Amino acid sequence: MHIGQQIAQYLLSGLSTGAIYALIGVGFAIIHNATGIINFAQGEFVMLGGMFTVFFLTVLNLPLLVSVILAIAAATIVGVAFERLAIRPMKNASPISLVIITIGGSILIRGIAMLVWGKDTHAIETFSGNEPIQLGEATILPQHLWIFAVTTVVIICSKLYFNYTISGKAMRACAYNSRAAGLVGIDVRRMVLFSFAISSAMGSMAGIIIAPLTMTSYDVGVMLGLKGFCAAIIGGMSSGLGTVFGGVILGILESLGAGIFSSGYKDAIAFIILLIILFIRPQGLFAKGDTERV
Amino acid sequence: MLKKSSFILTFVVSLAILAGSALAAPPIKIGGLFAVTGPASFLGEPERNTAQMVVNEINAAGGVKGRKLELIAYDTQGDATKAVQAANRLIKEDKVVAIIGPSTTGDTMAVIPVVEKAKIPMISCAAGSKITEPVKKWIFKTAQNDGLAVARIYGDLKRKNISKVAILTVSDGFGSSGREQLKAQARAYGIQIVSDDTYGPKDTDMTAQLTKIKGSGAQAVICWGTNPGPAVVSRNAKQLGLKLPLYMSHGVSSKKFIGLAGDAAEGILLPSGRVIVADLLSNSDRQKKSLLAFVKDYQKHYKAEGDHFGGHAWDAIMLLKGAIERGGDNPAAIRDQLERTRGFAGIGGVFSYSPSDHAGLTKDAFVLVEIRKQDFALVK
Amino acid sequence: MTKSRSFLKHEMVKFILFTILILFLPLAFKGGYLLNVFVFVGIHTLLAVALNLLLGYAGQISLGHAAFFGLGAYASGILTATHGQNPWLAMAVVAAAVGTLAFIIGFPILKLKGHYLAMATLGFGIIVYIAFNEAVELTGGPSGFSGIPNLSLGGVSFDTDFKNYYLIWGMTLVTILLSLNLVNSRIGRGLRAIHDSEVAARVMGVNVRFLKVQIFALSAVISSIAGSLYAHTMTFVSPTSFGFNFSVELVTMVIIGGLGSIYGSFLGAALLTLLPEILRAFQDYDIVVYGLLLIFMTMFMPGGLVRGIPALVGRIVMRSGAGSKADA
Amino acid sequence: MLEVQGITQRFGGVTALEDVSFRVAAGAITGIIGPNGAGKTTLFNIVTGIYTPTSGTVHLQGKNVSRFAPERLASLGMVRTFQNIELFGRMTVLENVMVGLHTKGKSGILASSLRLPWQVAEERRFRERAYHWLEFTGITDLADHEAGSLPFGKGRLLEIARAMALEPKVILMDEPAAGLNSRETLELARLIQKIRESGVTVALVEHDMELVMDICDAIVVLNLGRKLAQGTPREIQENPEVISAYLGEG
Repeated sequence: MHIGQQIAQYLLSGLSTGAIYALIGVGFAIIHNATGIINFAQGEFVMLGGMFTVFFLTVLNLPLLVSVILAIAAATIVGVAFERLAIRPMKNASPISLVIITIGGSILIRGIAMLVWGKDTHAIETFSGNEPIQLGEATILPQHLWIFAVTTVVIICSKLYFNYTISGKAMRACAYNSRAAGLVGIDVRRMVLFSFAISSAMGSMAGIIIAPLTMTSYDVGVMLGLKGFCAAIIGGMSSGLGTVFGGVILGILESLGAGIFSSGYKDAIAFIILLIILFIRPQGLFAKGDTERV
Repeated sequence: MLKKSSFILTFVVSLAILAGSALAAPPIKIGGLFAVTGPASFLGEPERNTAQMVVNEINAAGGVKGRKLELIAYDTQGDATKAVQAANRLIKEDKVVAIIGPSTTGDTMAVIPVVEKAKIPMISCAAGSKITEPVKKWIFKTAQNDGLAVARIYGDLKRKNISKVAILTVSDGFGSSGREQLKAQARAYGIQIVSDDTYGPKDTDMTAQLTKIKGSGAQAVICWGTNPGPAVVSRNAKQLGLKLPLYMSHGVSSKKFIGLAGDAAEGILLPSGRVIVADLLSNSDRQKKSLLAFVKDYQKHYKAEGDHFGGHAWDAIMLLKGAIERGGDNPAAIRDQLERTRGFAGIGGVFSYSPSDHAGLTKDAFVLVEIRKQDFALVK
Repeated sequence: MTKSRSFLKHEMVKFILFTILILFLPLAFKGGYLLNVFVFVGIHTLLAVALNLLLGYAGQISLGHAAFFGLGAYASGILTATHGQNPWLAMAVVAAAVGTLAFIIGFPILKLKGHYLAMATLGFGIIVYIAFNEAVELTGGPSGFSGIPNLSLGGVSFDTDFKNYYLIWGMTLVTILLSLNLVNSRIGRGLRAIHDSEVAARVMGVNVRFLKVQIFALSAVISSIAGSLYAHTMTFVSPTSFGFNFSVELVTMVIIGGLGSIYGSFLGAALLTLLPEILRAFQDYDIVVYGLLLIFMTMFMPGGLVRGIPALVGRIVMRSGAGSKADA
Repeated sequence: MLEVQGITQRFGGVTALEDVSFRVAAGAITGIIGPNGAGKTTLFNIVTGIYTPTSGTVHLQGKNVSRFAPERLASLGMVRTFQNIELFGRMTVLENVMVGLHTKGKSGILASSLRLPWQVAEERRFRERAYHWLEFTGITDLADHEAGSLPFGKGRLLEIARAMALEPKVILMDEPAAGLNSRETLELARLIQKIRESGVTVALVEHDMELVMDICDAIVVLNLGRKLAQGTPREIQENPEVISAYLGEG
């Protein structure tokens, strides 16, 4: 196996992990853009998606499609409940308090999942078999195609939503200036709730489509959440292509780092790149500069 | 408080009468330190469950020399600071006569100074060989040294005339100890490590490492980790069409691994304690009786498969029971008697401690198994 | 003018009372395990005060402070156990080195604001954590580094909880006193000004960037010293003690105790250190209780314990005192 | 004293200021007026170093200070107040003024935490100076109040006291009368005159025409990012272009 073949595989592997990070990152960006909150519990929705699917599939013996739909619904309900119970009452809280609240929320959700479902790792059958697909010099699995497809669809939908629907535009207005948005008659609280619903649904979707590859357990959310956060930051907190590029860059860096440099330090390499990006372009690679307002 | 203790008292009294003893002596307190939550919970939970189960059984059968055992177990969360605090509490507040656990090598190394100073015997359930090398007066362990598992794998490789291997270890305590042993013993078996890679405990894709291995000229791959990493590795290996023999560690020697890896598990070789192949052992095997009893009980109590991690706690409690029966319930006597344990056939192997060996096991503690048709099979 | 003077006097009285409390606290423990727990409360208070200077006063979040703590602990451990250096000398050299490192990385990091700052410090923490795990030859890797000697002074070895309690609390009390002085000085006012309005602070001639970096470095130095003390007390260190979770725990201590209150840091550190002991009663439920506590404390005691407890007491007194006026 | 030359500022495609030049004479009160959106606050932000202009220069006492950071300008004697008062809300009134004295001291982390004798002396001097400025603005009785709890009018006075504590050569005030009632505005006018009498040059952006015409020695009029006129209050009042700009705004 010569080096060219290897690099092709690294790139493809990076692309597929990157797509996962992107999907999670978009969830971060949506909540951040609508509310200014960094939701550290975002990773937990990824976990909930996978774990609910396992639960519906194996405990209730429902068919896959039904389980997936129910799992997304259940995770969304958790997301909405979290917003209503913990975020909404904190209307005038400082950003630091909100960070702590969402960290507390993530610990709580993870803890409950651990008590209810135990600490075991669970596997889900892949959606369309395990036969590797040869792509030039490299291989991927059918499940990866699902990941690419879902990520693409989600990004397109979010683009359409934010640019062409009333409520999408309203949410962007909230992001730009929530007081002004309130003054022109937008129900800001509803928009915030809505953003939590969308991003928890997205997170759970990510959790479901990756579960057949990566398996799932009560604590998968932590690392995936962090990586998604990185993707969103690199992408300049955009809910569209920026974060997708962010995720893919991160995924490829990790994969090349592990393959060519040192697998032990691959996460460190990814984070060093992240720091360098932040130092050089604090507003993210794909965002336009912004003058600070007084 | 009062209510609880009076309840225990009544309970103990009634049991004591049932058992035919005249006196209701206070229970013998044994401390437990297990990583029940946190990243090492795959060790801590079965250990705690097993320890509690065994203690209950011993008590139901009349206790040790007519006295009940009381297990006081604390969660270390796999964190050294919390382990030290919990150890202090066991020693100073609960006044236990002996401690079993902690679950991880890190936690064990952290509490050793505390336990040694307090002169309390401790039987660790962690595998790291530095726990008992050099021998520390009050410290014993039941988990098989990782080196023994490595020796099993290398022995098999040598038999098959394989000399170039790639190793892929998880970057936590379990993996780094395995990696250390894999590197240390390679020369003795004439084995060359052509690729040395690691992955993170929560990593979800190892194709990059495996691609590198594919290009490294290795003739076999040894992966050292605990669920779910090795299952991901097996699946990724299948995806990449990696046709090399794949060895795993004893960290995945339970049916759970097969469930996670699915088809990709087929043909994987691993060293394991005898517990997963208990029913396949010949009747002359000295451990068979203990193994079958443990597997059956665990299944009954926790509706789950008993694994060899739980077995470490089973062995620890049984070793303690033997020591107390022979020498009484003060810490010094327990320690002395533990050191005199010979030929105790437990779950992890046949234990024989001595003043120069507080690990007590030989290479025979491991057997090599292969996964065939979604089940374990003994490799002769 | 009189009031400001009496304010300082008031601070001094508070500090002396606190010192007396700490000095005599061990009598209440009767040599039990709580003494050991309070050794850790001391170390955590040191860390919380350090982080509070940055987070509570200057208003700059760090989700990577466990890294400085860990660097202090590991470097002290390696210098003394592997290279046989004098522990006190090692502690000072390490603190200086960690401070210098923080000073250097502080310039680019503290240019960032809000979530970006949180992300950058978090990233730094994770990089250092990975290094602890991977540099096996140096750090012993994931299963830890043992054989670190106890500190000793004039032939007295600090090898018991009792001695360590006074050693660590001695250092902590000195740090508290110095920090109290600092926050009520020109520098402290500058820091608090940055927190309230960075633009106004700059217009008033406060060199915001340099001051932030300075306080970041100071905070790192104190954390590093706490790390050295931890290493010599435990005689063992392993990476799990210095991960992301611990960084979050430190931030939680500062916030739950009370942002911008030195004594609040003690309350926060004491609560979070004692919490596992209290939560043992809940067994496996402790993680859920911990999560709930974090949420509720932030929701219902936004000012932290140091302001929340008096407010709570006040409310109860008012309720019971004059029921009709309770709504006021 | 202060000389602004050819300042142009663009945000993306929007031109906020175009080639604006004027002078602020030493010892005078100069008013900058103009309809909403004329670019007055942007101009202040550029002069005080908060924004970096696209082009143009600022000279302070003949020294080119373009692109200097605010803290550096502060040490050169330029200070400002804000339209929406930017107080340090969680600090006391006295402490707020003591921040204004920041550049007058040199105690660092070490001296402060150890309370070295000269640091203690410096603190005492700071406190005395701070009380002086509280007396100057007439809010001594509020010294120990938390700044965030002050009524708006008092907050404005505190902001001025804090700025004066720097002993600046020039003070820029961004709509000092905004949000004040007529009695407070009158007091403010007197205070501004008192500041000028103490030898400090004043430049202010203001909407309150009465106040501007009353106290200013010179006026600069901005409209749509350009300088429309410059002159004495009387000249400005009679300038047809100015009148039409204001009437046009309606």
